[in-house]
Amino acid sequence: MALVLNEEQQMLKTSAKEFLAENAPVEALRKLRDSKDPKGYDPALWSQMTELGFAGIAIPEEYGGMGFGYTGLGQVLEETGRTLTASPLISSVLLSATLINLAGNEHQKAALLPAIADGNLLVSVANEESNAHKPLAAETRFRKSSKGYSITGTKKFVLEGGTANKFIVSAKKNSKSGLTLFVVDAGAKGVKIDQTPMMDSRNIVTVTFKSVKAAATDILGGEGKGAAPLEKALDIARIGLSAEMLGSMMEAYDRTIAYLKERQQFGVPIGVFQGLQHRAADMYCEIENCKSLVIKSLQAIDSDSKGLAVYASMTKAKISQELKRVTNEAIQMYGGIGMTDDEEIGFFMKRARVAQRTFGDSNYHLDRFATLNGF
Amino acid sequence: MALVLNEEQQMLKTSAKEFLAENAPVEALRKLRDSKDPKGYDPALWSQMTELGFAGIAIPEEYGGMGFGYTGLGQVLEETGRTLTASPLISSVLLSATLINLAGNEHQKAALLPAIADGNLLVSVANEESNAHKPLAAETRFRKSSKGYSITGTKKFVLEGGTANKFIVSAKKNSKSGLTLFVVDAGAKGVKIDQTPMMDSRNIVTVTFKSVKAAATDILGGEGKGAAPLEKALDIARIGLSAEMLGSMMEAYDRTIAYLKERQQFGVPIGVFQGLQHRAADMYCEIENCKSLVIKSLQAIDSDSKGLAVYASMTKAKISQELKRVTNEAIQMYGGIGMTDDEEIGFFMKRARVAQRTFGDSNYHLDRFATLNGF
Amino acid sequence: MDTATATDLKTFRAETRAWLEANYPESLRKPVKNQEKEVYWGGRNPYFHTPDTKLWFDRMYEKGWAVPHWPTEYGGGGLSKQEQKVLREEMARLGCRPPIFSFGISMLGPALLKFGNEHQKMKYLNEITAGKVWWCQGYSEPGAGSDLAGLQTSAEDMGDHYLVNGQKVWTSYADSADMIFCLVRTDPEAPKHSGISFLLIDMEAEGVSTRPIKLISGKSPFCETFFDNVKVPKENLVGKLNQGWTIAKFLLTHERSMIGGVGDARKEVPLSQIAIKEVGLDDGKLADPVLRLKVAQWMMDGMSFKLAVERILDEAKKGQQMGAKSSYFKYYATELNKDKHELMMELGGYDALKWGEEYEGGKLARDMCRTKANSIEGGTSEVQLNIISKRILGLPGK
Amino acid sequence: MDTATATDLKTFRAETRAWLEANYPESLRKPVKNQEKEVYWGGRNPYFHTPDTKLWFDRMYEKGWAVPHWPTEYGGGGLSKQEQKVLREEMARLGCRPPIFSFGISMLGPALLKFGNEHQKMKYLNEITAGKVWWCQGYSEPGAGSDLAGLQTSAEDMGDHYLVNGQKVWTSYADSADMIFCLVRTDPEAPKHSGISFLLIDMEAEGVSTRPIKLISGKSPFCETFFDNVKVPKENLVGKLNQGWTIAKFLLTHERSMIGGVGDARKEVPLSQIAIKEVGLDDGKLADPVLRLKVAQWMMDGMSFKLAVERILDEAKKGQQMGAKSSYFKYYATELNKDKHELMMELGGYDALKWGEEYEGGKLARDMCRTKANSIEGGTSEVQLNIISKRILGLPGK
Repeated sequence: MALVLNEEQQMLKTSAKEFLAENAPVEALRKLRDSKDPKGYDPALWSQMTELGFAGIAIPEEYGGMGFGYTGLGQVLEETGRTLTASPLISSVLLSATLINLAGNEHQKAALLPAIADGNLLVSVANEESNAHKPLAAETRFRKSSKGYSITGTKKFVLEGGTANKFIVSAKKNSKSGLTLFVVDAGAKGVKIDQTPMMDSRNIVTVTFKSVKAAATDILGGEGKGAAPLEKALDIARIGLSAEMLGSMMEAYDRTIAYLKERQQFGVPIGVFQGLQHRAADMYCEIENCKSLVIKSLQAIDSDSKGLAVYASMTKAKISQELKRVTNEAIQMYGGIGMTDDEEIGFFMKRARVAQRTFGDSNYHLDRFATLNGF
Repeated sequence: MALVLNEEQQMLKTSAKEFLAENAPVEALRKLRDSKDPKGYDPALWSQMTELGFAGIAIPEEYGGMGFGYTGLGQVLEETGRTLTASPLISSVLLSATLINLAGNEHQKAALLPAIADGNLLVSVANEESNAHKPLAAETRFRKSSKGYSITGTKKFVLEGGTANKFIVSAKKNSKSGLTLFVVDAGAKGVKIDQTPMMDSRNIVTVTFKSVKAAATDILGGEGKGAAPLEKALDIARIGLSAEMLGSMMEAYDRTIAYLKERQQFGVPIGVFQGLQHRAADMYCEIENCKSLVIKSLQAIDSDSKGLAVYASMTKAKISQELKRVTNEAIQMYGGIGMTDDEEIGFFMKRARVAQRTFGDSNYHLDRFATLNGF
Repeated sequence: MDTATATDLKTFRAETRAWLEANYPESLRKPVKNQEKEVYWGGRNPYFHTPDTKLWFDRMYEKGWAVPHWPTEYGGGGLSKQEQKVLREEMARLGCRPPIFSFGISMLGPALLKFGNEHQKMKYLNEITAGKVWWCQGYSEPGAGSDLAGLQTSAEDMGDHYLVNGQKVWTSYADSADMIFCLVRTDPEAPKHSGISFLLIDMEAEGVSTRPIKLISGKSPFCETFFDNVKVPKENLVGKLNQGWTIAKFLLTHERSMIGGVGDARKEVPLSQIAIKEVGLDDGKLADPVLRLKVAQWMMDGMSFKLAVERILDEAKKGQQMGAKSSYFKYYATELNKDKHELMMELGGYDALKWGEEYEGGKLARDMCRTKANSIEGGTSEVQLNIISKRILGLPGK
Repeated sequence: MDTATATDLKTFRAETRAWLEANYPESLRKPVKNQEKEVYWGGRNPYFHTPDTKLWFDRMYEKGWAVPHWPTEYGGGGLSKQEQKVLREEMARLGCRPPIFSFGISMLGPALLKFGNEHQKMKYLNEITAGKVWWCQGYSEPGAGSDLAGLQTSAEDMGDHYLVNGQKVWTSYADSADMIFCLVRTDPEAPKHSGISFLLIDMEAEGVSTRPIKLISGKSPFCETFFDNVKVPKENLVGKLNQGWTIAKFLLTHERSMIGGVGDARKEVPLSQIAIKEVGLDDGKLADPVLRLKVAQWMMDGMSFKLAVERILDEAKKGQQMGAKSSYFKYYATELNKDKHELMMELGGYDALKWGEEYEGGKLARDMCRTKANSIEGGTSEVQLNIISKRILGLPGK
């Protein structure tokens, strides 16, 4: 497949770009942060976004979505990366809806996906437990009795967890059994949410499940059969998040290049200095590489490529490395002004650090890439 | 201890510098190479060097040496690195004499060390067997009978092996037993030497031992007890070789800086370009770091520091990394001229690649450094 | 070599130890939690965290040890280098806190000692040693970052006074300080390095105002400082008119080696220990194989730099010139520190992303953000590399 | 879009396949071992490795396919882009060797087609397609490396001829070539880019001599070429007088994308396979943990670059300008290739340090040495970064 957007995807990108530039510039994130609103996103904005169909792009038409696929969703995510727009897109649409679509039965899909697509239902995956990304290492346990299931455990780093209506919780029967995924109401008895502010001002929480009840019909994909769909959904989410990160990277880079042309030192714009030029030019090359990884990987999702895991790890690893570099270079090249909170460039670095780590950082994925390649 | 040379060491360094500049400039290595002399060094030069006492610097006075220690020997090695002087200093003096001094009994030391110190006896350690550095993984086996020992196996990457009078061969009785070190005559029956040209034009060979006879008195350090002294001797050799590499690094760097001032492009010396300046300045910093590692590590040998292994791995790893970088940058900054055989800078890169790998490359030592530090 | 004999020094050490034991307040014999609050900063409106903080400062001042290395006529201790070293060692032995922290001591003092007139030295140095005035520094301006000499704040000669107009930025604690030492342009016609003077300005003077700067890491001690038709007495000029650049360069080199943070790393917990604690071992190796190698590489780089500083200081003792090596220290130390904080973030996992409380220090994410300024303040990394290129390597300029 | 319809192309493909099957000699249906020897290079003293090498060239030339993309009046095949693609695919299918390798085709031809007069095109292009003349390139000079426009070789107008004096360097195969296309200075007074012309010189002319250059990797096809009062007919000027720089820039951009070696990586054995073979696995992971990560990182970088080339070519098909992106390709591809050869050395262990025979290729150490020139020849990496800075990023010059 040619590594270019089709017209539909291009239109989606353009409309997202225009909408977000108008309605959710970086300044909006600053206001959100300064208001200390624990939601971490703006519901009014979210409802505008869902009206434009953003929440349903990758959800099949039969379940109320647009069925445009992940390459389309990736374009919207990339644009939200440019504006650092906080929204439930990553947690509810990219990860949770994907997981439901992969693992859910007909009834579950029909019940949940249309509500996610129209933006009213927010679902969040509660999976991580340790301080590092270990997607299949749940210590959360469930017990099964004649009355149903009872889940106990603590989940960390639950994205948009403070505003989710439902959680998809991973748990095991015992240390040797496979992963089981339960859909649980956020308001269910025994669910407790702890929120601390994060450096990107988003809403990421710890959720404790204490003997939370669930029925057999709440299981996604069958008892002990959650690992495969979860890994695949995570790979898709890694790629989608990489699209967002690519947007941030390009925006931080573009702003830096503009600054190099504008900022005067020693009587000349600092962009004349070859020491800075060569670093900027080398970053240009890596950004071109990253763009290609993202579009190829998005297409790999839509074409159901067998290489999905390799693409996901390669993309997430390299995007994380380069986003770190670009945001750090941005602050260094901005100099003292880049250090001030008044200047927006710092927001990109802060979001970058969280995104780098979400769904596995570059260390994790470099190692995984080698393993997937058999060495 | 202050990280500076004492007067004795400083004098040794100055005299080595003057002698080598006069008698063994890089041009001498070119002649040696072009003559295709398989010895890989100049015996006449070696005898001048031994007359100056270079071969006995680190050998105790009681065994005919000067007893100046390794910090002293390191200064001479550093200067041979500047001139790329090929000689048996590394193999016979730095590694073999050290190993004999560490593992030998009184009789062996008295018999061998004075002859090494006066330069007439050349000893080489035949230890490596696989393609990578695995110092304790000998597959060479010995059998023991009433008539003595019989050694069979093949040793790779034996430094200066083509001209050695004796080998120190490592062998095991069986796969579970400890390493035993034998001193064997190079002319003994069953010893076969294969030499292929190496990229640094030195004499590094494969030696096959086929049922080579040895007596109990030829064992250094007792049967099965060779590993500890071998590892320590190797650590000392890693540091000594790092001193040589430091000399090469500084010389390649100095020449490059001089070239940046001299070479005109676009009507100015290329050293005005900030892109090159910043790379040159960053290398300056790393070279300062490397200098400190070398002197500290040499002093660690002389003070019998417990941290010897950590110092050795840290020094060999970092010197190998930086020497690679400096020699590569040298050629890039010289441009087309650096690519020609007429220009001497390429000789530094070729010697660097061999030295980088000798006694373990940066990959090996970075890993070992982590292991030695318990993680 | 100082002239004190070994015996004299031994006596001095014994006396010092005894005096400190007797005079260092019991209540201060515990670690400092908040440097900014618990240490005395001096000033017209002094703040002492506890009565013992005041007691400790008063005793040290009386002894001449508030600033032990300055001459006694300026309220200093007049100690020899060897005696200073003994005092430092004995204070460290007992864990003594510094009696005062002051930019007057570390930054203004050296300039006054070298360039000030006798009147200025008597007045200002004595005020500083007595802890009576809090000084801040006014160099940078919004338009001029690395190009310090491009500064625009003007001091116009009005006959009996200078009239100062302009804006400074990155003036630490300007909102608490009593006085500011400033670079101002006194000759707008001269080539830019030649028209600058070094001026002392009272922060209470009419027309001086400040505004705090919030950083990406949160609140900060930095301010913007504005001068709007501020009258400054002519006697407040330090050194000759238009000689300010010479004084500034002298102080910048001084400052650079301080920001380099040389030697700070010694007391720290090895990064490998933090890594083991945070990430854990798997079969004896750090559970994350990529982080393992990054940590190992950082430790090697860090140890080699630490040894380089040690070596170069040893060489300096033997008489070799340090010269522009302070630029190497500043560059390498700050880059190392930034890398270290990035690594700490990687080791710290999800928890490291928490944004904690402002102004406390010690929070990983905020600290990491703050370290980004290391390679900007006190001369950017790029400026240091330029200095190394030109002054150490002798590479040609344009 | 070319005008050929799908049906036409289908017919063309069938005919091409049949023709190649019938005409490609059996004896050549095996891999090339030594490209330099086994492929025909053309020239006044032609060398054919085997009779079938000649047969293959003759058949292809007769068919017009020695240079299928040139117009038929110059001995080319006059094929449309789509037909060229079909021919390439069908040749690849059968493993056909190129009938001829010639700098005349790849480097001089494009310049003549764009800037040559009709006489020059008729004469030289027809000679090239017929394999009658071996051309080499004379751009670089010892004094001018990256500063190509600083060249000094002069061509003085003597009325009926030019008198050429000077020295060229890096002229590949100058010792075998019949003709050289050169940049020469025709106006020493003009600004340096404006006084240069593009001249064709016969290597057999009196006063031309060559000397081979030995590289750090061993023997090489490069020579120094000397011009000592060489008379050159005025009709050998290509384009207008003093227009040489325009022609050179046109050709350099062309050359850059070739040296970038775009696409070469596709056929290669993955580095991980080489790593596994050379270093071995330990518990499923490469036995050297540091190399493991270096190999993984290189593969990621390499794959991302391969995809970037693919994407940018796809975009170009949709009409987006490639522009200065050839500088990115050249820069990144050559840096990747150097890194790869360093990694191959690391993977290859002690054996990789062997120096093997000269001029054979395939020896790790010599190949590694040779790759060091990748980032120098055809415009250094620094020059490419400058071009990206200025022409893509729009950063200001001095």
